[in-house]
Amino acid sequence: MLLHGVMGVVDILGYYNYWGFVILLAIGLYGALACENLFKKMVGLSIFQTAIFLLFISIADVGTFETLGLKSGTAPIFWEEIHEYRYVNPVPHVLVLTGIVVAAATLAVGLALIIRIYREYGTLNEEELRWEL
Amino acid sequence: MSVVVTTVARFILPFMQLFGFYVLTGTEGPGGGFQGGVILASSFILYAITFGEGVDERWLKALKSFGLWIYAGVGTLTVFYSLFRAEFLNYSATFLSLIVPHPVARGILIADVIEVGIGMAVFASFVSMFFDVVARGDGSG
Amino acid sequence: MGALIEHLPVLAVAVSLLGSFTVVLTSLYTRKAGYPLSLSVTFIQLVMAVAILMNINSGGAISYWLGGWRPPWGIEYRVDILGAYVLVIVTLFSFLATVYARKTVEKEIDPEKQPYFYTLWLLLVSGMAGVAVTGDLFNLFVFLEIASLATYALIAMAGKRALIASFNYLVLGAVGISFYLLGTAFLYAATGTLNMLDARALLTLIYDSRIVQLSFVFYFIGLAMKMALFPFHVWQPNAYEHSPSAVTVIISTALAKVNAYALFRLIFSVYTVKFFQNYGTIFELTAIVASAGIIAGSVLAIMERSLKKMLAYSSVANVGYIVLSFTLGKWGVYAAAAHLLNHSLMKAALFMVAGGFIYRLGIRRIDELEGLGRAMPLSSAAFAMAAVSMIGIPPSAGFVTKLFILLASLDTGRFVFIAVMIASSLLSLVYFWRVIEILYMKGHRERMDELPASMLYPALIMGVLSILAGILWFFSIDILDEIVIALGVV
Amino acid sequence: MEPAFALLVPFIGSLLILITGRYPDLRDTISVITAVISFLVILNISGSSLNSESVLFNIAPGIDFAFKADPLGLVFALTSSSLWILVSIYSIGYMRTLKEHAQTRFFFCFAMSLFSAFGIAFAKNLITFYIFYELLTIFTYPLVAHEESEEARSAGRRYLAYLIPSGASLLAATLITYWLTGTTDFTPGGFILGDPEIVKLVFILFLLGSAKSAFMPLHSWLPTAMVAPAPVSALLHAVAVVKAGVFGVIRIVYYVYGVDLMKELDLGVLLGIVAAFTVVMANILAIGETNLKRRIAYSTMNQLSFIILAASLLHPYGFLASVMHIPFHGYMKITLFLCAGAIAAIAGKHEVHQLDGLGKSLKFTFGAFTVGAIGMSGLPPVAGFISKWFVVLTGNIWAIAVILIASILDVVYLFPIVRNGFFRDGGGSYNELGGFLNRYMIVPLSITALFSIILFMMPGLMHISDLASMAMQEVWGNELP
Repeated sequence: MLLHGVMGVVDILGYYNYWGFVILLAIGLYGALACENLFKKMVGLSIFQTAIFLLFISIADVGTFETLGLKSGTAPIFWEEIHEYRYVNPVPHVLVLTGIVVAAATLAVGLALIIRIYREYGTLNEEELRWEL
Repeated sequence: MSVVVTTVARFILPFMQLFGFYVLTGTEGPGGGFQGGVILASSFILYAITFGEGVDERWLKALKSFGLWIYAGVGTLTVFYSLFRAEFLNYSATFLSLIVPHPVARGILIADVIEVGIGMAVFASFVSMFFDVVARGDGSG
Repeated sequence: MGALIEHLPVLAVAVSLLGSFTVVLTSLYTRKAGYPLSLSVTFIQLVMAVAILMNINSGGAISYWLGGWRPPWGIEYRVDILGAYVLVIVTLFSFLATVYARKTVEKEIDPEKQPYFYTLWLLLVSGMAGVAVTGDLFNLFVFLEIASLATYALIAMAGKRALIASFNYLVLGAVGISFYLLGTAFLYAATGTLNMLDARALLTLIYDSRIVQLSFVFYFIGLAMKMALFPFHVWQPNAYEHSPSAVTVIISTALAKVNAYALFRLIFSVYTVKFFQNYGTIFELTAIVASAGIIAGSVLAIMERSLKKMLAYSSVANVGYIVLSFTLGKWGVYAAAAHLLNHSLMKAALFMVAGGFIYRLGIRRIDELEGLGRAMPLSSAAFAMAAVSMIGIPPSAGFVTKLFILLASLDTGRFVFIAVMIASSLLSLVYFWRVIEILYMKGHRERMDELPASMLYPALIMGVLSILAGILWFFSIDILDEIVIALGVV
Repeated sequence: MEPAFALLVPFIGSLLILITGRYPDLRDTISVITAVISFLVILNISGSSLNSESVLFNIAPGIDFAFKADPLGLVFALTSSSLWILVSIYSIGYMRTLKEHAQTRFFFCFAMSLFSAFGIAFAKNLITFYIFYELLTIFTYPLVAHEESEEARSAGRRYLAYLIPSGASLLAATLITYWLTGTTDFTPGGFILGDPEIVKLVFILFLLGSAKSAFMPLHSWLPTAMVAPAPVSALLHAVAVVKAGVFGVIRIVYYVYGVDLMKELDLGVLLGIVAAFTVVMANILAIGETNLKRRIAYSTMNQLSFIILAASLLHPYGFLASVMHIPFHGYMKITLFLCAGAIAAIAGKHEVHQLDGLGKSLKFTFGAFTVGAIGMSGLPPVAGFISKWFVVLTGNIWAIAVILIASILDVVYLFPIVRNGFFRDGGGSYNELGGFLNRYMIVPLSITALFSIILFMMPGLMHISDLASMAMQEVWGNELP
């Protein structure tokens, strides 16, 4: 029973990168939607997107959790262990690369807007700006 | 700028650019157009900060669009050059078949050309972004 | 391979991409090249799209391996009848919006920035065209993002309040697209593929998997944010209100439809109807959300005083129609596919005329429109025709949708949606008739110049078509039949 | 000739009116010519190509967009088209005398309303019927709100607020019918079948969908719509709109439900009670009304419900009465409205108490009014007597009682106008045939009054009685008593 509990904790801890993903996702979503400062919104958005990239990287690691789950795949992409092929799927990495570029572009557009909004209104507070609409 | 900065910059700039150009053609090595472009842009920005020289906006514009033109243009060219036998972005099927006979090698060569194009666009974008945000204090961004 | 027609899907995207870079190049020498270039590029795209549609009518789908890489590893562009149909919608309305754009851009955009306007414009068009042709889930994300980023910048070009509207749109749009990405991640984790066709085949085995179900929920939330389905619509009215007139036209017609199409594609080509039969709760929820959106959008439209915002709320309701139709079986697909076009027709005319009133008179509020019915008869006629169509008076385009949705809810035995549809059409009567009444039956103005021809005729053609489409649909119902067959919904 | 031609003519005509809007003379000529041609086409159809069909396209499996010139529809179409000629001549005089604005819109919408009315008459199935039913609502709205005053706008709003939801109800009923039976084609003797409860519910929906026939309690749009110009009131209340409503009721009772089903489900009784209530109540309200046009409007409600009442008896003679009363009432009521319009245009009088002594100078107008009043009360020698006599022939004691009460009340509120007009003093004197334009008004109203009498003597005019009895044979087959 105790062993079961310990193994459970280990199992849960073994998914640390997924926990990271969930926490970052929540923080980022909260920041993007609830922060009043526009700049903080952009920061939140970036965290949110990063969380998703983390998820992509995590799922790229195929077949890790059959054993203990604490090891993560590293380059080289293929290698042979005792009786299984372990590898890291390269496709999600490619996707993340593209995703980063897209996220950077979004961030750039967002920051450009923030600069112009600040020049126009002299504030970045959402509540104050809402009255302008 | 202080002497330290100018000296260091003078020392480091060639290396940055060399590294940038190396990274730029990343088909068979580390890097790629985006990374190379960013490194080159940062070297240019360093130069601009240190020596306080600006750049003609028109050049950046031309570089930006021309770089992207290379990217999409070559892709389209593959289609037309092969008389609609090869797909968009199918580099191995491009021209130069007389110079580089092996299709895979040809693909790699063209991919490098594309990387250069992307690098140009990224370089120009980052530099112009820098000048937009920093150099021009008043205008409308 | 070997024929030009095979390459058209990718060329339709590439041509506007190249065009957009060319506009930047030409801007070094002249500021005037943007408009003719955009016009010719969008026209070429329209021709290509029509050619694709004609070709597909006779045989299957065009599958195009980008760079020669075999799917499911490479990116596949796959244009079936639905994709071709949406591509035609996108290019048609892009073309019309471009025709319309000239005068408004000259007036609303800083001359220095006009080349950039057209650059972004063409980028937006190529993003939308890309969504219509792609057969790859991640590629769809990229194209959606290209289109969205261009849109944010285009909206912001109007300056002032548009900046805030654009920023709000950016935050919600980026969160939405990230949810889409999240859905892709879950789907990828479950199936290990990004190709739609491949995913469809692999999913058949794991419909019960929680990961798959969750991935659909994320997809749905993400796309609902992008297309301003009811609880996520908050960005939309302000974005429509403050953006340049031409941008309002293109995003309300083409872009909104592209987002709806993405969901359409996911539901029917990736997850398929069988998935929803196994997992009916999500369909029920979707239908409830959509119905709530239909009613709420209409009510908000009634409360609105600004013309463009009122039309924006009406769009919220109409997106609800489309999403509701997804859940209603075979006739629902008829309704959804028809409404993709019908709503664009009507909204194009309405927003073009609304933009025209701003252009000519600077009027934004509904109660200032008094007497314009006789002062500008043709523009007002375009507006009135489209408005009547929105209400769903037969034999207009709006009626066709209404009829299909009603048939669908009868067919699936869900009578509550009959009540929803009828309530919504009565509510739309209230808010559209208010405008018509003020235009024609109130106040008096001297006769004044009509809008410039490049603004008037697109609006007028769309207005007439939104009435005629109701009849024309029944002659060209083959397309809808083929879409239903291609999607395998029986 | 196919029935589609009958629709094509007013459609093209209305487009021509729109195009030639800048040249009023040309426009008005086209308007009259269109009316004449439509009438000739429809007369031709009724003579030579009865029951011909034109199928345009398919809407959904089992639903075509199609027209059929059956006897019942032809009666309605003939009534509308023949009266349209007179009304269009009349409206030229009326609109020009009062120098009304937006005349092009007026004539355009007028022609489109008639187009819709023909569509309703010739619709082969419920969907086609519904489409034109809604079109009629839309195209009559600009006519109702024509004056563009606050009162007119509010009348227009009320008009739509009653008729569009009613149209939605009709659509719902139509689609449920389609769902139940897989078809919506009108069939003599009915085609609907299914669970009695649902069928009853659908009948209620259909009834709500017939708000155009202005039965109580869905009547209040009709009196307020009286702010419209007199030709519009004439068109609305004698020809197109309300007749479309009662025509729809007859269609639904005899061509969707059928006599047997109506009897089985006791729906005839329901319909009869609603109609009888309206017949009496409308007349009582009319007595209290002081505005001439509104008083006539209440009389319209009464007569329409008389048609419904006759139809609800589910008796061949009742059917005949209701069908024949469509043209008869059309001619009589249009006479009254045209008279009211002429009085307004020539003398500028709108209220009942202002009419004292006007009959002395407006001889033709008041003469025609007298004919109309006699017809309304169901007295010979005007056509209204025939339809009332048919109802008496059915032998239904309740219906006869209602009609008697209604006729007495008709006399009470219409004849004082005649008496005061001819025999009291005051009112001033006007030159009835003075202006050129006045004759445009006086001639049509005299003709309609004349025809109201002629129809009494020759009900076979324009094939009306033949068509009505053909429709009766269609519905009852060989079981005629």
